[in-house]
Amino acid sequence: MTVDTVDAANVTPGTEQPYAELGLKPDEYQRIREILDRRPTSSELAMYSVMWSEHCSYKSSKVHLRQFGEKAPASDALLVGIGENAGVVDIGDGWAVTFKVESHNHPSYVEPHQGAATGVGGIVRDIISMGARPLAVMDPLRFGEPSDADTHRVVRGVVSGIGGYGNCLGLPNIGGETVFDPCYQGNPLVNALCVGAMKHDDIHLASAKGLGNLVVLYGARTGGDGIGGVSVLASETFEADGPAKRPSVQVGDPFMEKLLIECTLEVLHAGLVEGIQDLGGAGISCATSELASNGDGGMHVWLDRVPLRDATLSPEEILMSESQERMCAVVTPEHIDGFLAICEKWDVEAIVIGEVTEGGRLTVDWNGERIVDVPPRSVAHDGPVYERPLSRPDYMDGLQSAGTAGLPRPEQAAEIGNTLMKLIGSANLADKGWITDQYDRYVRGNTVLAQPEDSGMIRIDEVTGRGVALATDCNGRYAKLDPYLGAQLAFAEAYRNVAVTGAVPLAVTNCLNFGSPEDPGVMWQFAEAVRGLADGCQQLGTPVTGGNVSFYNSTGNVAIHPTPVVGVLGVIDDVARRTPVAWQEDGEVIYLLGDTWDEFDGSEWAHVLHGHLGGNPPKVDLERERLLAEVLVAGSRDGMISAAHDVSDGGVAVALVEMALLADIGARTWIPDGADPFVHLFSESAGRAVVVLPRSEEQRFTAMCGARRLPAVRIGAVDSGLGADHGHDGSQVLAVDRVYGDTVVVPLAELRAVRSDVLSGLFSD
Amino acid sequence: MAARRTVRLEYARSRGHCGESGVDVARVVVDVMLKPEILDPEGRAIQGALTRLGLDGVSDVRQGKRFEIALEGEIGEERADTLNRLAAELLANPVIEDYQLRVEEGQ
Amino acid sequence: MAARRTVRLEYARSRGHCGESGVDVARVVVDVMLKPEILDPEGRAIQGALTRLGLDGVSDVRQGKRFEIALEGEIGEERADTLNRLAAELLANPVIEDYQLRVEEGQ
Amino acid sequence: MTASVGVITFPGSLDDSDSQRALEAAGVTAVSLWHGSDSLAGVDAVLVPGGFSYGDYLRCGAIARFAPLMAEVVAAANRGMPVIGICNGFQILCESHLLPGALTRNESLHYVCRDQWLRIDNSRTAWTSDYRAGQEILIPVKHGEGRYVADESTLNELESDGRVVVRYLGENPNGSFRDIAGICNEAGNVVGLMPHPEHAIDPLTGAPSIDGQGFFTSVLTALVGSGNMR
Ligand SMILES: Nc1ncnc2c1ncn2[C@@H]1O[C@H](COP(=O)(O)OP(=O)(O)O)[C@@H](O)[C@H]1O
Ligand SMILES: [Mg+2]
Repeated sequence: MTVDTVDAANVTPGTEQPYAELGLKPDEYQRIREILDRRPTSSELAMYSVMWSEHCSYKSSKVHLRQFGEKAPASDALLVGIGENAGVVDIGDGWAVTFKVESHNHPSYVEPHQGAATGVGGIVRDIISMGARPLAVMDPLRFGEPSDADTHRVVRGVVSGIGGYGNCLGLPNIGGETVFDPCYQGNPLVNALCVGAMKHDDIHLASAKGLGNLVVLYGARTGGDGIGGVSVLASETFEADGPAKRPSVQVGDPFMEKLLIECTLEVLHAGLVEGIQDLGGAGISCATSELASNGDGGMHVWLDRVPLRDATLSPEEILMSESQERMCAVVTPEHIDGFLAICEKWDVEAIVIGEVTEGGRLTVDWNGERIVDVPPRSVAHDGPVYERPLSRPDYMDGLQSAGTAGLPRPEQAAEIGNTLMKLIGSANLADKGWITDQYDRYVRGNTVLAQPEDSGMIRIDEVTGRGVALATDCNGRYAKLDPYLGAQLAFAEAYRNVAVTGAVPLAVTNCLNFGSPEDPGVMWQFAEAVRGLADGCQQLGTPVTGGNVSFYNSTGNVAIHPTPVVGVLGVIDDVARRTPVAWQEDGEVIYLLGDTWDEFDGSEWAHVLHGHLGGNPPKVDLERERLLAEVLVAGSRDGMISAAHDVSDGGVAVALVEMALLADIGARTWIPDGADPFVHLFSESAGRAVVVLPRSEEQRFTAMCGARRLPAVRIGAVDSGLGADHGHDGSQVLAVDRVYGDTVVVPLAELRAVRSDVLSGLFSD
Repeated sequence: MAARRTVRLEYARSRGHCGESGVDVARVVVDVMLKPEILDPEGRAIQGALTRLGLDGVSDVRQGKRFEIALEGEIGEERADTLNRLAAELLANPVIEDYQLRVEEGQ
Repeated sequence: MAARRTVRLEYARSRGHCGESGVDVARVVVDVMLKPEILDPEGRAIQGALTRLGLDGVSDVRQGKRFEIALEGEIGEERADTLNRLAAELLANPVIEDYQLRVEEGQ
Repeated sequence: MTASVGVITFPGSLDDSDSQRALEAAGVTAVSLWHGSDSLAGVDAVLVPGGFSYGDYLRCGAIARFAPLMAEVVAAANRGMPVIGICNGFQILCESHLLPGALTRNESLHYVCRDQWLRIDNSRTAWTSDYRAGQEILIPVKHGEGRYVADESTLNELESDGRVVVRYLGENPNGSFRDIAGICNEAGNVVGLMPHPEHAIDPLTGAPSIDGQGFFTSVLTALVGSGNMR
């Protein structure tokens, strides 16, 4: 094998290089030549091309993402902000929590099982590399049309991949999202979130400091997987017809990852590590250049020492390989034996591949020849930054003016009943049990709330009961109608879902899934969404701690709905006080908090009943969201609330059905005075929740709402004895009175039957 | 280990034999293995176990799947085509796997 | 389908061949199938799918495992014994599975 | 007086710390044991926890069975030491031939995690004496390969000797023969079951019941009662 060396590059300046094939633009290639003052070697070209790809360099998004820092609200909770592998927040009692969500969209379309599995693997390593023990995962998912054969393939593979990997790691799955919409047909979204915790002292950062310290590569061997994955997979749109560009698929090894978790935590706790970094996109190129540029600036690597799975790999390929389940650590010479011994205990292969040097260069040798000699910052941080053109698409005016006002609405009780059944039997509102029953939610013994609750909640401190709650949300239809408001609505919903459980919202992560940044319309959507989220977070005092951007989610030139998935983390000082979705017992009273407007544009009703998308999304009132959250948290803290559920897709009707089914106890509800039955039941106005109180707390609670000027209206009471009154002897029913002068009565068994088998009917073999 | 390629069923060779029942019963065997360049974590774990348990000189282990399909009647050209198609679409995932089809004689 | 029996490696037949590297490399193949009396839900699901997707006359499908073990050096009597033992103890669970060992020539 | 129960950690064990928490909550001293050790560290009983030892590669429990410590466990079990295997632990005990039969892929072909009603059919084992025979309990199952199979004569023998310890009620989650969720050896000191009693000891976390506690209090009763302790 002949390798291209620095010496060769100096004497053959005119050699033609395949920079375009590697995804670099002519001016980018020119910049590399200027930085190096010569042509790059082929290994250097490989490094720059992966590190300057959209996926690694955020070159199109950087100028917008800055707002998250600039508008960040002052928060004492933020211990580590944007820029590290994951943000870290202080939750009290000496605990720090780190969480992040990442996309693995394109790989999950090519090979759904492995794509989703390695998505979980990657985000878990981000959390480990902060020094935290991973504690739970979540999986926000978007798929195409449910009845499409290819959706069948993707759903089954993705769910088995997420379950197979997460279950094997021993991480409970505590929530996620499952959304179907034809816009995701060729571009499913597979986002994965991981949350971990550590004591404050255990926070570790990715930097290589200390002259003479050693760089250790440990974990799986390096193979040919995902070579070019970063630049090809993440930077180019998939052609519907061409398998030609399919790069080799990465296969996950969850068992190796479990060993990596235990081994890494053991070396960290033994105090044997100076700096640590996971190997994700761009593999060794990324880990070495980032460690060096965040540290003292110099590093030397003997690349031929890297243990290989495939002996024929070239140095360029080794630098670019995205083989999974690998980590890199910086260790002092005194600690190296201890470090290697712990790796051996866990049967994890580890080898010193480099050392920290002075001089500010990253140098790489291959069998004694110098193949890389670069300033590491230029690779890791000084990539190109684009201010891509953006413009509000022409179709927006037409889209926003085509609202739902003209769509026929139900006008009698029977039609209301049918509408409800159609909604809860649709794939988006149906029971998600077929998916979530494939995930372990119990492992580790600290899961307090998991699906189908509004948030996942885990206990962090077993003595004090302190814990965190997490929810992710995004309604892509709203974001399509108005990306600024859509992002705020996603944020508001996740914020509300956390507060509903009794936790105080504290910090935000996001995964911004969009079409091509080279399309000015998409770029406009992106800029609007980022601005909306940054403004929202600023207003509610919850900093964005990190996130991920996934571009090029388009087929041909048709992009997905903009889908800015927002994750909110909240803290609760005693998880025993959590508020569940299910009401508890007879006689409890049911209240609706917040204002209901006639808001159906972009709603689930318009989507399911009419296949309609147009108009303007529901109003956003973030002050109202804050007030609602305060009331929900106070209600939980003072023991007033026995259950609560946020109102979102499908409105109050769907919220009531979900509460009743989880409780398996019926209720009598009614349309409040002056309200239109259809609007009351199905509108998707934001800033609302259904709360359930014991009668003894009713006065205290309504007084609190009154004092704070939060509208609270009684809409029902829990009642297990209603069945007999309505000819359903012995069974639980949900009744809604005053529906156009009638009562709608549905047995819970019927509601359950309509929702429970929808997904299994579609996707079980 | 030698590189493995996908091998399809050739019609001429795909004839069943006479089962005990008197009806022709062919046994089609489909071996599906991960492509050589794809990581096989199970194979790796098994390689470790074999070595620990006393087998020397194991340089590689790959784990794959074996399907045995009992087919009644003679395998005509059409069924051979169907088999080839289904091996690629259902039994194997050509993105990551190679496969070999053959009719097993005797037994 | 014909009943399957466990087949062990006979020493006389178990010789490697000369790999490209010049070292003898043998490829030992171990096929492991659930015993005929044990329900194979995967096989059953695949049988259903094959039939739905247009293959006629499928009377049974069984799914098993195939291991390919690359062994360096010649397989002496001792290693053949070890292989037979490990097939029975590790690679297959004789409570539910039958297995066949063989050395694959060529390639 | 208290008893100590060793909980083994294999590479890939997951429910080891949960099992320790459950034992401690029942008043038992939990001791961590490392798979690579060859000493049981003087414990009075052993719990083989759930998880994916060696990734469940090859077959669940097939590789873990050869861990050095398992040789000690087998010897101690044959001398009468109480041993329980939960989920992956049950699979390991079957692979080790301490218990008959095998656990195979769920009939649904999917991993299943849900709260499951069970019936205690044998309350005379070291691990179930605090239950009533016939008692119905709610405990999570979570596994992809929990379908218990054995040949007819083994199944008949298990039934006639009363060695089926727990059975699934309602929908069988995995297609197990005769709804078997757990069995014991002839002497009743070795028990294996697929459901997870360690995830049903606190209604705040895990199943909405504390029905799993009995497994951990039973062994304390058995050990203290028999004086079988150091
Ligand atoms: N893919 C998934 N993985 C895990 N949990 C999921 C998944 N999809 C949905 N869920 C859970 O199902 C429940 C209902 O989901 P959803 O209707 O999206 O809730 P909401 O509208 O309140 O955000 C939530 O608890 C959510 O976490
Ligand atoms: Mg919710």
